Amino acid sequence: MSLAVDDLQVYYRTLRGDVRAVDGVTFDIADGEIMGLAGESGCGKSSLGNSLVYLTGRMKYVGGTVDLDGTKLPIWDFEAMNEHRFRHISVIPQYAMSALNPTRKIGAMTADLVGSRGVPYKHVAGEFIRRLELVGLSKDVLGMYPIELSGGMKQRAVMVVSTLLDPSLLIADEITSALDVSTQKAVAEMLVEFRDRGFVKSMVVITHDISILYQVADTILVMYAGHLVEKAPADVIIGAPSHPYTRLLISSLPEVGVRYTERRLHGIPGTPPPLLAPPEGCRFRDRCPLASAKCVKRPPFRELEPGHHVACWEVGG
Amino acid sequence: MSVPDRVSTTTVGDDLRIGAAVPPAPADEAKPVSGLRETLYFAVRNKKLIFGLGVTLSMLAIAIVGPYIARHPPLDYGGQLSVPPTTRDGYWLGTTLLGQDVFAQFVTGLRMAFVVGAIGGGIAAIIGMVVGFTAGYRGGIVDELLNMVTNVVLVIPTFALLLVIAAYLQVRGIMTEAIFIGLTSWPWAARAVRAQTFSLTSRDFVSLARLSGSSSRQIIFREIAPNMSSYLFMMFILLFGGAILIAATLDFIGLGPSNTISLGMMMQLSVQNAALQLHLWWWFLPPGLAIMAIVGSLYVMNVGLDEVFNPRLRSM
Amino acid sequence: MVTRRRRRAVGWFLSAVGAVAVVAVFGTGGAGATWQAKSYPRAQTLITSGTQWGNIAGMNPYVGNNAAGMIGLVNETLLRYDPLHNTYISWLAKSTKWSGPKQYTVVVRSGVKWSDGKVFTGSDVAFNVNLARFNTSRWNNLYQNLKLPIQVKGNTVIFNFKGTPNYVQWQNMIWNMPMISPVQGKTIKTAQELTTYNPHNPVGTGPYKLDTSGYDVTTRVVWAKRSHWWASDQGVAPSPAPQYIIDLVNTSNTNSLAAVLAGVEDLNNNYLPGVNKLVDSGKVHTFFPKAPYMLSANTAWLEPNTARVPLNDPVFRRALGMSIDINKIVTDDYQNLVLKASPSGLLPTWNKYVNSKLVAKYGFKFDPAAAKSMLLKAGYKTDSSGMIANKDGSKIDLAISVPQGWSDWEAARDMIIASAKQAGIRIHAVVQGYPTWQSDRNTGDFDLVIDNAYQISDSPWTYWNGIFHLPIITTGTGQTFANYERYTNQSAWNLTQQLDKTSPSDTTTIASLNNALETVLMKDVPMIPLWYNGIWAQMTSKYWTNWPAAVGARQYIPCMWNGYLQMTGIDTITHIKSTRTAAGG
Amino acid sequence: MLRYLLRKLLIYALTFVAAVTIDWGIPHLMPGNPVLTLMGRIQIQNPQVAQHVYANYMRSFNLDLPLWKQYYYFWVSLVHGDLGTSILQFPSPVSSIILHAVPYTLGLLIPATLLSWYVGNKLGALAARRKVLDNTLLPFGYLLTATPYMWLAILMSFLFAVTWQVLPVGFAYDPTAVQGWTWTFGLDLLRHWVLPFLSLFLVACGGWAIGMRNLIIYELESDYAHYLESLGAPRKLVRKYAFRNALLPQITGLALALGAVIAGALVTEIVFSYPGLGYQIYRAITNEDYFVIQGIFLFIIVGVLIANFVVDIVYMIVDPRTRIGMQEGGQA
Repeated sequence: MSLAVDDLQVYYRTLRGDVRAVDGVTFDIADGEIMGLAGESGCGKSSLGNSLVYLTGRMKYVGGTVDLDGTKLPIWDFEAMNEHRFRHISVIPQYAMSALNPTRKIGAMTADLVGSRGVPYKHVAGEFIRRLELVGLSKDVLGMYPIELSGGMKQRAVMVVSTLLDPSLLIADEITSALDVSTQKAVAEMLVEFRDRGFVKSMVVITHDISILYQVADTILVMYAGHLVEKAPADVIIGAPSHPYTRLLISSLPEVGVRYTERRLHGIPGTPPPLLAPPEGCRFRDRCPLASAKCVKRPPFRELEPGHHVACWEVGG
Repeated sequence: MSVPDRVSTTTVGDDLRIGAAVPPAPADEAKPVSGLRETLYFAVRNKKLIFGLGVTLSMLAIAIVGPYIARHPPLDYGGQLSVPPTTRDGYWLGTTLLGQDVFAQFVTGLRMAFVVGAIGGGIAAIIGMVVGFTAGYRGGIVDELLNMVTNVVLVIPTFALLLVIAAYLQVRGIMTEAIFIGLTSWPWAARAVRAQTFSLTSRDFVSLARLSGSSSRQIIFREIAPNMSSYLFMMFILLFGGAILIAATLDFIGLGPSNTISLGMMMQLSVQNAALQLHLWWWFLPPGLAIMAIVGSLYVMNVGLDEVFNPRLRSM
Repeated sequence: MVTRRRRRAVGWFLSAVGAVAVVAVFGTGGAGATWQAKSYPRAQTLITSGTQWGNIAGMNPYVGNNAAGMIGLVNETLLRYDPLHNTYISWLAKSTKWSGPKQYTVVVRSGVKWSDGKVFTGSDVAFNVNLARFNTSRWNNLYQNLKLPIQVKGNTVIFNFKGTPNYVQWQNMIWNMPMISPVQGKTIKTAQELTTYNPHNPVGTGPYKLDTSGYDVTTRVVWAKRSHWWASDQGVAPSPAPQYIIDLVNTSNTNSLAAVLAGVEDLNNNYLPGVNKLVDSGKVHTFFPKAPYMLSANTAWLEPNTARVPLNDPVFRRALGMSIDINKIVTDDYQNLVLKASPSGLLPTWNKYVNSKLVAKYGFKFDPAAAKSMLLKAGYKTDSSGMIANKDGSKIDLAISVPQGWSDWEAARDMIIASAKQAGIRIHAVVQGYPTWQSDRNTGDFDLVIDNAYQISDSPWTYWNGIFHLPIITTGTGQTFANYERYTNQSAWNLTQQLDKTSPSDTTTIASLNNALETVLMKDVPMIPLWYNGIWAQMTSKYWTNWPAAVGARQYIPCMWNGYLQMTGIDTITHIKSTRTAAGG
Repeated sequence: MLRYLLRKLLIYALTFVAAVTIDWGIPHLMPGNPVLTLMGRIQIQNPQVAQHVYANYMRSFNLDLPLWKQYYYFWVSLVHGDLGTSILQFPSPVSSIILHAVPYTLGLLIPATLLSWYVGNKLGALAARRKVLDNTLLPFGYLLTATPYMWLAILMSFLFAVTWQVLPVGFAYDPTAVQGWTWTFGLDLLRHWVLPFLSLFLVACGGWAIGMRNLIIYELESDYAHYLESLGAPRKLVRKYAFRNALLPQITGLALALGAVIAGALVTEIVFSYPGLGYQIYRAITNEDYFVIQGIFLFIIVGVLIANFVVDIVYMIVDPRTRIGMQEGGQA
């Protein structure tokens, strides 16, 4: 058991009250598991990802626990978290393109970084170069400034840097969205490669793009409006999703490789409920074809069959 | 430099870090209405902004009302000579060595300061933006050429040009001065805008707009300018203050308007007429204090606005 | 830690630059500096200011802006003139006289030596007068009238004239022409060289010589006392007490005033606004203990362009004159530091030429109402706004100009505009820098200017000449030195020339000529006398006392201005006493 | 790289020519005639003679030539370092006037500009670090930048020189000082230098501090800063990066400042009667001494251009972005 999240609640402080971006989320990630995290924008998937490493100024820890390899992560305490960041849990941010200090050579910057974490650069230098080469970057990159790299190269460099200390969990946030299909494929394969080589034990891959998840993810976790909807092995989610939302989600994919992006789901009338003071019960019920009276109560995220959890009254009796 | 291979519209929506003005909030939060509400919310709670705005507005009020309550025309030599501030016959700030009403001169000067600031700053801002956008967006030879023009304006000492103008216009008005300042004080603004545009141009969403075939003007005014709007506004404020300071300097060396009084001219005249040695402090203190108050509060206001427009700075 | 080191480096770099910069400032001091550490002994140093504006142009007596004090302290004149007692003082010349109807004889003092040790002789006088052969000399026109060569017999120099001598101008030249050393002056071979002549250290006969080590064109000229000076050796004048005289370049009136108050300057010859307050409070003193505080230097007048309508009409000019509230200018603008000008505008020192009967008859005083009715009676119309319009009904809006930045004149200008308005005369101000103001005045492109061209002198002729001089030059330079108002009155000009050519002994003719000219002036009002600019002089007694004063024996002119030392400015210097050391030097 | 440098040099050359041409044009655009000023000082009585002399001077100042010739000769004499002759201070050459004034001005400007830049940036960085400082230090910064140079000068002159009389009211050294490489004279110079320096230094310092503070705060919120933080990098490292990146724009600012501060120096020198370039310009402007104006402005133009060029080079060295950008042909 690599990661165990139990009833995690993380809200955004706003003027009109708390936005319940992550509202009582419970799930596990097994060692070596690559879990895809999917859902429309604003469904809270990025918030969930972030909350595991780095609570930004306006995110508020409300409740729940996060255990990594049996140790409890103090995610509410910025300073205390530093100990775990990078070493045990690391991230490839959405903004990987601009994540590197523009005025510092990549080698030097990495040296500063690991050095500041008490790891002498020379201990990791060799590995660093090897991994760069693994992702197709020559060692010259060390002597280059970010501006000298293309977007894809920067992204790969960031991948390598983020995983340099072999964290047990890596959060990859929308890392493919800025790339074209072929590059995406490559990046995706690298993620798997990283896992297989044990650079990271397990991963959370956050993306809109279910087709990408199909390529990399062992399991897929679907979120809707701050709630978990369904978690199951990738082929199950793609092939035989059981939650009505998941079904619509999958069916609304024209074909693999094309994204639905910002557009609200065509198939489904209505929009997700506002996350400040959201309605009790199932948050999908207004748009749900199967909605019934039961749905006013929040459906538990129960195990349908081993490895397949669903939050719906109507499925699997 | 290389533009990212291919871009999806998603990044535009999701990259919370494009443009300092976009608050890092969940998607459903980023609706314009709430955005505005939010800005206002922080605006009214930002001490710097409130303070700056307060001082500036009260100064403005004095500048508008003052001349009406002043009892004597600012240039008349009516009164007793060098009277310290008094309530008698309306010489609230006393009189000059030659018996002019300091209060009347002060409030008129304030008014002039605001006129110069608004017009001078405005013109400078417009020129600066046009030049900056074009240079920053087009780059290449256009950039170099505009840079050169900017440099020329930058290195030509302003007084030189004003001297010529001064020699020609035997009666110079405040407008002349304001326009002149506007035409000469835009270079730094142009450079700043250029730099900003430059960095924004390399952003994915601009590249995207480019790819999707929008014209340069569209890109500049739909993609770039909006993302800098707060920046541009703050730039204007700085130019406003700058214009006031420049005007004061020009007036002080006798290149100011000929048919009125300004804060700078008050300083010049007070110095020329030995106000320091005769300890006529009420003559040379007010104009400087006023300029300091206006420009200073503008700057403070500027930082306040910055914090309001740019949520990342609110933590500070 | 890279950055830490780099930042320290920056720190060092900056402080280094700073140091260099400071050294650079030392460096300027170093320009031709001595290596001794002492400073000029304040107690034996007279510090003056108020003459030199802007950098010191050098040591050429023939072009303005030469080092203040050079003429008088170094290069002396044959005679001096005391305007307060209207007497000539024999100086380098033991005697001068009109030895014949067309002959002038100068006998040079014996025992006078140049600072280079050579003896001062008659031929030196001839040399200097001969410099007037160059047309860039302001005395060239007098030279035209000389029979050449000038006769020199030892110490006696005889000048013979072709025609009737210009007695007045000649006499004026004699006490104004500086004697420069032929040894240095012989380099002057062309008219151009007369204006570019600039000796490194001028050789003179005077009590002081240039201290080149202290001379800094941007800041000051330092004159060091010579061990011997003929005048004190021969008992003609006391030996001046100051070992050094330092004249500071003027920067601003205010800082001069501050310097006076701080005891940095002993004598200041600037117009210092509001100085009357400081005199009344005893901080500084002036020639007169109370108003007008200052002696009068020249007449400030309003020049109407008599070539333009309506200023070509004497009635209008008179009305304009009556509409100016000069008293207000004197009391408010000048705080009584100046005197109101008499209707004839003749300086107080020329009072003896003023005929009170004429003044009573032709003079006018401030009366805007009378002025207006006078104009209407003369056929002027009024326009829609009730202001005076031309006889043909066309609008009148006169432009008045003073050099920009002359704040006292600017105030006076505004007061004139205001009071003229009461008489229905519309005037507006135009702003011009001095040179533009000057060339517009010279070329006649103006309506009204405030001006003061002619300094106090030994004859009202200089004053009349300035007003009536003919012909009017309309090309090129325009009027370069006189009659800017373009007043064409041949008979008046004839009278003026006649005055110039009247022997000083013929006092009755001189008196009648002056009366005639006064009459023309007051009747025809070619220009409007306003006030008498003062011989601005503020003195402090911190280091020096025994300053000139209105009462008592020391009625000298306390002024370093060019041309004033050979009046009685030099006597001021020879009579002051140190407050620190034993009286004298 | 070299290509880039050459191109820059070319641009600067063009800028120089353009600026100098405008500079040259100034006197010729002016009404009024400088030679008449000179005539006024020589006071020639005989009109005919006056005309003659007038013609002479017109010739010696080249004012009788057609414009294009005047322009041509201007460059010729410029190449020979001849800036013409002052009208007001005839016959002193303009170059000597400048040479006498330059050391004073540089002695004020260089320390004032560089030190204010250094100190200001330091303070700004401090302020960005601690909220306390941010609220105590910065307000003064705003007040200072908002203060007109001359007014601060007036104020200090009024307090220190006029009222308390602890420092001299003006001039570069005491009237009785004997110049030389001596401590007494050096200290004397310093005493006269303090007030003008301070009034320049303080105003500029405030500006730099504010600028630096805001820049750093921006940097601390940039992506790379967040990335480092999410990888647990300590505050120290992040600040270090932020400071260095924030410094870059300040370097450009420095070049611009050098151009702008001339105005500040001008009024400061006027208030303190400090015999530097600023005071000379002032005299020349108010007396329309064209050739001096021309010469001094030329001097300033060259100075500012050089400053800008140096900064361009420095920037190229310290900021990879510009360096890379330009290697790829400058368009980014």
